[in-house]
Amino acid sequence: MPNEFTPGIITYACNWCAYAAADLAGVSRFQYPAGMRIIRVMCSGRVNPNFILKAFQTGADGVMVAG
Amino acid sequence: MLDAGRHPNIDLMAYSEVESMEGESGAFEIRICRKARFVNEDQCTGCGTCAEKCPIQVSDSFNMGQGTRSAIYSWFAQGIPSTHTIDAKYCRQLNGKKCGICQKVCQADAIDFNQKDKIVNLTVGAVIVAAGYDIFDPSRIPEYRYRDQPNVITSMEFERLLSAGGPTAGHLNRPSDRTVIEEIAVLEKKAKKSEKMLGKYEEKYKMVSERFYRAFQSGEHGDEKDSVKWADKYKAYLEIKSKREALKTRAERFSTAKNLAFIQCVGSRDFRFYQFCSGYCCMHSIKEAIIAHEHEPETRSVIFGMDIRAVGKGFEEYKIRGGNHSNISYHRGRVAEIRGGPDNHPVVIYEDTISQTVKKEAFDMVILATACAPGKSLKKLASVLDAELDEFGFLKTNHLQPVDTTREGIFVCGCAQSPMDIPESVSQASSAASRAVQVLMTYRKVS
Amino acid sequence: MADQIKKENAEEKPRIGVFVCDCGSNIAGHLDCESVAEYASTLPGVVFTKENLYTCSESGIAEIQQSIKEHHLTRVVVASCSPRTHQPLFAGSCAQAGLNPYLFEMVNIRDQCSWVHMGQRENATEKAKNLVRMGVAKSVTLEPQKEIESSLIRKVLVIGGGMAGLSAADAFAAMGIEVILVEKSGALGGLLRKINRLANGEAAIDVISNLIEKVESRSNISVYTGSEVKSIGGYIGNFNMTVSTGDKNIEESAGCVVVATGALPWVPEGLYGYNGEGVITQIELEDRLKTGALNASQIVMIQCAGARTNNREFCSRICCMTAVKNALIIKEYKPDSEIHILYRDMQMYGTEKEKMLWDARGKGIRFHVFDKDKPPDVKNGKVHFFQPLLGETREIPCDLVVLSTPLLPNENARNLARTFRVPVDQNGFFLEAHAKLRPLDFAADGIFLCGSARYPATTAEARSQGIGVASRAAGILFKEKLVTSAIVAGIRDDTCVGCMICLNACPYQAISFNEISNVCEVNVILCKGCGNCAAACPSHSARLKGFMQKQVLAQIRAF
Amino acid sequence: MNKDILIIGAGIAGIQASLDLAEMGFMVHLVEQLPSIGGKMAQLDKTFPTNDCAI
Repeated sequence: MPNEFTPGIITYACNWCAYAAADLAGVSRFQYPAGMRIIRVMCSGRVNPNFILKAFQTGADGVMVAG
Repeated sequence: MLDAGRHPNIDLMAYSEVESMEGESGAFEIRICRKARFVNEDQCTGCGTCAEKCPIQVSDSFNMGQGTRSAIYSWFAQGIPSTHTIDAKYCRQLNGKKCGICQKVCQADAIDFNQKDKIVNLTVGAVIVAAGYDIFDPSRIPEYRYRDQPNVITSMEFERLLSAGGPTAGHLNRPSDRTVIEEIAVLEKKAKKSEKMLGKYEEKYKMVSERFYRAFQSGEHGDEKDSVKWADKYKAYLEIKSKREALKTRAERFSTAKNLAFIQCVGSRDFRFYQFCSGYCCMHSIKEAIIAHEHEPETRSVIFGMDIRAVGKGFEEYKIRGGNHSNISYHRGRVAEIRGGPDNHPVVIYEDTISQTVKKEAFDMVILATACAPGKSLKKLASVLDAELDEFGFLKTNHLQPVDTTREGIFVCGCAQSPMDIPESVSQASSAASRAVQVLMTYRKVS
Repeated sequence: MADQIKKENAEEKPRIGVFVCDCGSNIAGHLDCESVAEYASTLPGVVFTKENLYTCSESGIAEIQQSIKEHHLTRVVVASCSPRTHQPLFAGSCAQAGLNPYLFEMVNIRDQCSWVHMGQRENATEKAKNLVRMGVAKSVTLEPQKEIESSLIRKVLVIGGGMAGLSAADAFAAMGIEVILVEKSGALGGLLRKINRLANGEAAIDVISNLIEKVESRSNISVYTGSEVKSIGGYIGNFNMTVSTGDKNIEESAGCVVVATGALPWVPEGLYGYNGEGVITQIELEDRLKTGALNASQIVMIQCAGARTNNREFCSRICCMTAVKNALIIKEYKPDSEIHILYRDMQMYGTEKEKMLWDARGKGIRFHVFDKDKPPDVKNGKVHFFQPLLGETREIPCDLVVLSTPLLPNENARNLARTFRVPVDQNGFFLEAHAKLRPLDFAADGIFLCGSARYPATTAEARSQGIGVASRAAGILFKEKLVTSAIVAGIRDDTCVGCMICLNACPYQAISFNEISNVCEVNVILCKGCGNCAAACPSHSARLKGFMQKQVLAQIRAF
Repeated sequence: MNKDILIIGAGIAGIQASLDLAEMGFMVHLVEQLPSIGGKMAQLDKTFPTNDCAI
């Protein structure tokens, strides 16, 4: 699959829920594409619009805020 | 849960039982048996490789017998302690057969087949019993045909079906349909094995089985040993295939369960079993109906109950919301009987109190809201602790000291005291903790 | 420790140690840990790398501690599993070796890499390197922090002297905690003073008097009756309040507060012809039973009078039990009286209450169900109601109608909620922190609730909750001092312009405006470290420690 | 006088009692007969009335 586009996605995940959910996905061995990067924050409310723009600027194809 | 596993002041002894107790309030001598897990708790990292490789599959009791787990297992994925346990009843190695695969694959070197039950002796100032309850076995009610009808299940079994981490990953596949799908998988495997075997003959005689069989049937091949064997094998293969196809045609019509009946007071408020009300089951059924509706908006639920007891904070509002938004109707009355219907659709027979006629209705699935039965182990525990049970089988308390048992220094909380829901259990737990501390503080003052 | 921090601050270039965990084959089985470790050693600032079979094992921890000392590491990064489970272990181990625990960073290459990208060894290895790079980049920007400690007043304020409040006060006192008990009315006892008998037949006044006597005899309980809490300030561990006793104001202080203000039966003005004579409420019936003034022999009780309706949806939980209890009492001393109970659902949950219901049926008390949309009608000494079972309207002649009305929150509950800055629900009852798991706590730290102030409760339930609340608060008050995580917000006073956007963004009311310096300030005891203020602050003056702008941006840049 | 406390059963009630006591500074021995703690509540998918996850 060398030509297939695999997007790089930055996810801001709340420590208490979304980050825990990502852990559970791991324990349950749910498979997903490797383009995902999770940045842990203490609350999704911490995510400044700046972080989202910066992520795109740095080359992320998508940004997800999960909380 | 995580907090309890990590707190420095909590010494967690899972897979253990209290064997005996002596002494009195302020200084109880307790003997605890730590059952052998055959896995070293400190070394196991909970990685699960052993469970993946274990060749033995047994019914998964965490999922209420729906689905399977290995003989070496963790109780559930997020379980604490995050260690595995070998089920000695099913493990090949522990039953004298050759295996030991888990030991070979475990990189943490945590498997220890020679582990023995360990006795731990403790001295404690106070005891809190939070031993919970048992789920009533509805097969004791013959007219509900719990064991005979595959799609009549208990609310806890239904709960596991609804769970994303459960045996169906949250899809409401009917148990009867799942059996068929499992059967197809077994037949699929058998067919593959047959094909392999037939392939050997085909290669040897350079002929496809189908042609050979036709020729054999018309008597062309006589009765040489190989021919007879080949023919038998092919015949068996055809049978497997036709069975598989028949099941597959049936499976094409399967869809998730959308038409649900919930039956309240199964074993509760019933003089044959438990005369008390189990308190939480009405809400449990409403919740399950609402979640089922969330999963599949076409779901329709009927809840059959004598009264709908939505007595907690926000419960009545929740019940009304369920009726308005989740397609739930509440039907007053006790269900007389559940019978089998076509395509494994259980038929509920009940009296319509408004039209005063007996009605029959078929559902995809029937969910039995089972009673909160006093725990079997509670009786044993009560005798070990020398505390009295009440007339219902729970630990006896007094309404002004709602968590004090009849034995000084021993307290009770949760469903070991009487049926109750989660918030009540939680506040009672705090209450029991508070009473235990009060006892310890009195002694401290004296000494 | 202080020297260590100084030394770390003095250093310009951080010395980073990276530990890559194989987790047996859990990580190493699906990605190339060796090359991840090798890659880590090329990252700027990294002076030491090590691959371990299990970093969390005793030997793994010992290796971290040893290399902190040997290689003078000023940052430690562990690439292994989830910080939710293992951060405390690793950070604690760093602290033991003399490294500030807040200079530790964790990278999750198991739960979020090896386990979810099985069979993609190259991609997973690449991602793991990437994650390590992001972690190392963040670690460079980390700063040492000190955990926040504050003092405690080992005393508790209990508001409300009914069954719940008295039980709480008594339990606190028995645990050696000093109690200030404030009751609004002139006497302790609450609603039980108005009740005739409890469900088990005991006289309510005897039960409550015994408890009052016990509370009043305790030397470590100060009782203020006819008093109210006028104002309250401070926070967990250090509340201070003004108690008005009518003629004077008393200044008090406490570490925790318990709200046990109870509830009152609704007076059904205008409903079912309520007049306090021929049509009365259950509480008025209790009074007649108590004084022996009941002279009716044909009684109809109507349940859900003013409850479970469109404008008051909730079920008041205890009124069915009250009705059955009173019906049984009447039957006991006037066996020939005829009692009918009109109900919608008999809420006799649990063991004892259900048994009462069976007993009542056995003793000839009649129960009739009615529909919410077709309520009974009380007219000229008769009750008419539609019986769905028979499909016809029935009438029962009677000489007394008793309405079972719901318990409503005390009228001053809303004022009190404002004073304490705690929420109430749509019915005016106090709202707990979590309906299931924290029924006795408020979301605000150090404030608790119990009894009918939360939701209608039976005597036994109020008693149990009162005792239980003592254990919740004692969990705080038994500590030497309050220690909270250093992951809290701070506001730079040199750049803050005092716009107060953060005030509204903070869900914990931890931020206040300082009118002298014209800047916003964070109360670190109240702060839960969510960082909403940091996201909202237009001048980047509000910052969340451990998740500062530069720290998160460093992670993004390394993406 | 012994200040330790034994709790039998690690469902929601047992866990809550343990945490309360542990927070108050008492040593708790929490005994559970199954391999993991959590009790019946761990088997629940969601809880009413808030429909939160049970675990």
